[in-house]
Amino acid sequence: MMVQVLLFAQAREIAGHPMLHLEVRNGAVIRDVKAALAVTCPELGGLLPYCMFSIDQCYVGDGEVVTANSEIGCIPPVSGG
Amino acid sequence: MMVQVLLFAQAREIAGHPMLHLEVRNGAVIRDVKAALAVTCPELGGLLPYCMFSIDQCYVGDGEVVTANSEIGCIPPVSGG
Amino acid sequence: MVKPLIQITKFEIDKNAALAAVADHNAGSNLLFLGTTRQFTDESETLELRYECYPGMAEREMTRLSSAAIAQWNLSGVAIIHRIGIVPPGQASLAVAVSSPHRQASFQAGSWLIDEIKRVVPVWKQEIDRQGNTHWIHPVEKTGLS
Amino acid sequence: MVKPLIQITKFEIDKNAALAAVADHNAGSNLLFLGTTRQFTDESETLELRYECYPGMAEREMTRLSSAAIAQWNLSGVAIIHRIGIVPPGQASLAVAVSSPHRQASFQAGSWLIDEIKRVVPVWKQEIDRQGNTHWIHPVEKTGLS
Repeated sequence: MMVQVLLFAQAREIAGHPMLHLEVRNGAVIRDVKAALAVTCPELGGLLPYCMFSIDQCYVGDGEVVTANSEIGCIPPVSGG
Repeated sequence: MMVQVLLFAQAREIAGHPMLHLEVRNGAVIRDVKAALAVTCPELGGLLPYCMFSIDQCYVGDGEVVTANSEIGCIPPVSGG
Repeated sequence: MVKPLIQITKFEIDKNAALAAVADHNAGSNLLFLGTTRQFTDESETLELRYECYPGMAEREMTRLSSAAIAQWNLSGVAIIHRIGIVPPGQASLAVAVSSPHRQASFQAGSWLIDEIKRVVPVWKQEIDRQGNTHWIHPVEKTGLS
Repeated sequence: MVKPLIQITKFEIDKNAALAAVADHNAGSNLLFLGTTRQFTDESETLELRYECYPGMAEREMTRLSSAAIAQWNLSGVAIIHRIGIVPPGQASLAVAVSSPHRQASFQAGSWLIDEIKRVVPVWKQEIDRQGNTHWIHPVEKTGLS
């Protein structure tokens, strides 16, 4: 299935896009999305281990299942305040 | 010598005056002023042990020497803020 | 040299003046505390508080505390404003503002200043309750009286 | 039920709105933190900071933190306003206001909220320095990168 991943801040700059479409297996989890991201955009490889991920605007762990309708966020280390 | 003691808050209300003139020996210290206060105004007796004293607007201990020119303050427990 | 803003006033506290006084281009943290009259403390209703101070000495003590805080926490700014007279519920009797490069110093200094102001600055308050009764507020631990 | 004020804005932060949002007749303590852009950090000069956020999720995380703080410290009010876009030196990027019956809860909750906002709310900043160089600010401990 195809999923969409929103990219922010450094991740967006490195990828050159605010959103990437990725092919993952049905029943894929965040861990698979990260692997697909690293393949599609190898330049993100150095940053990904430090990124958190969200589904539908809530933080989730690597084992969380994604669907084609999930709003997936790739969230580099935050620096608000 | 005569000294003047400024009274505040409850102390002023109990004494009925914002200032009292007291006779103390030359070379008297705050401890003597307190004793003279308790004699002049026995109603203050219950409050005095809880009062701090100042000379010229600085807190001082019981052993501090007063003079006829000292601005002596009798300061009940404070409750600002 | 940081020059603190120290003020005793009979009027409403100008909190923006307190914040403006501590603004500094090298301070990333600005903290403002406002102590306001509570209408209810548990079940008991306060109609108003009446504050008085030892004029002159109150400012001196606030200045002394400010200098100590500036030295200890390397503050960029300090402002202390205490209102006297009648302070109705919801209005501020005390404003303490501090600024510093980082927030930890502001929080520690702000908290310490409020504690010390309540402990040593010669200011007193009376509470007027719903029944019109007036009584001096004095921390129980300081007098043993209730 | 305490309803927090949560806001992401492109404009100057209205600090009086933050304080007004937490005002409560039973709160004796009102605390406002303003995080402002520092012109100098040690020797290094900042021309401006540029903030961006994950719209929607930033507000959700701020709301979640507010609810947790209200529950833990029994707060009377909470307001969190984060500015995005360009924030020049001296101006505020973050306002956190809390109120409570007594000051200890305000200080603890305020400090905790700021820590958590910086830790989890999806907001990012870039620094533009005096030489016109742009770089993302990321806490070193989170990336291992300098």
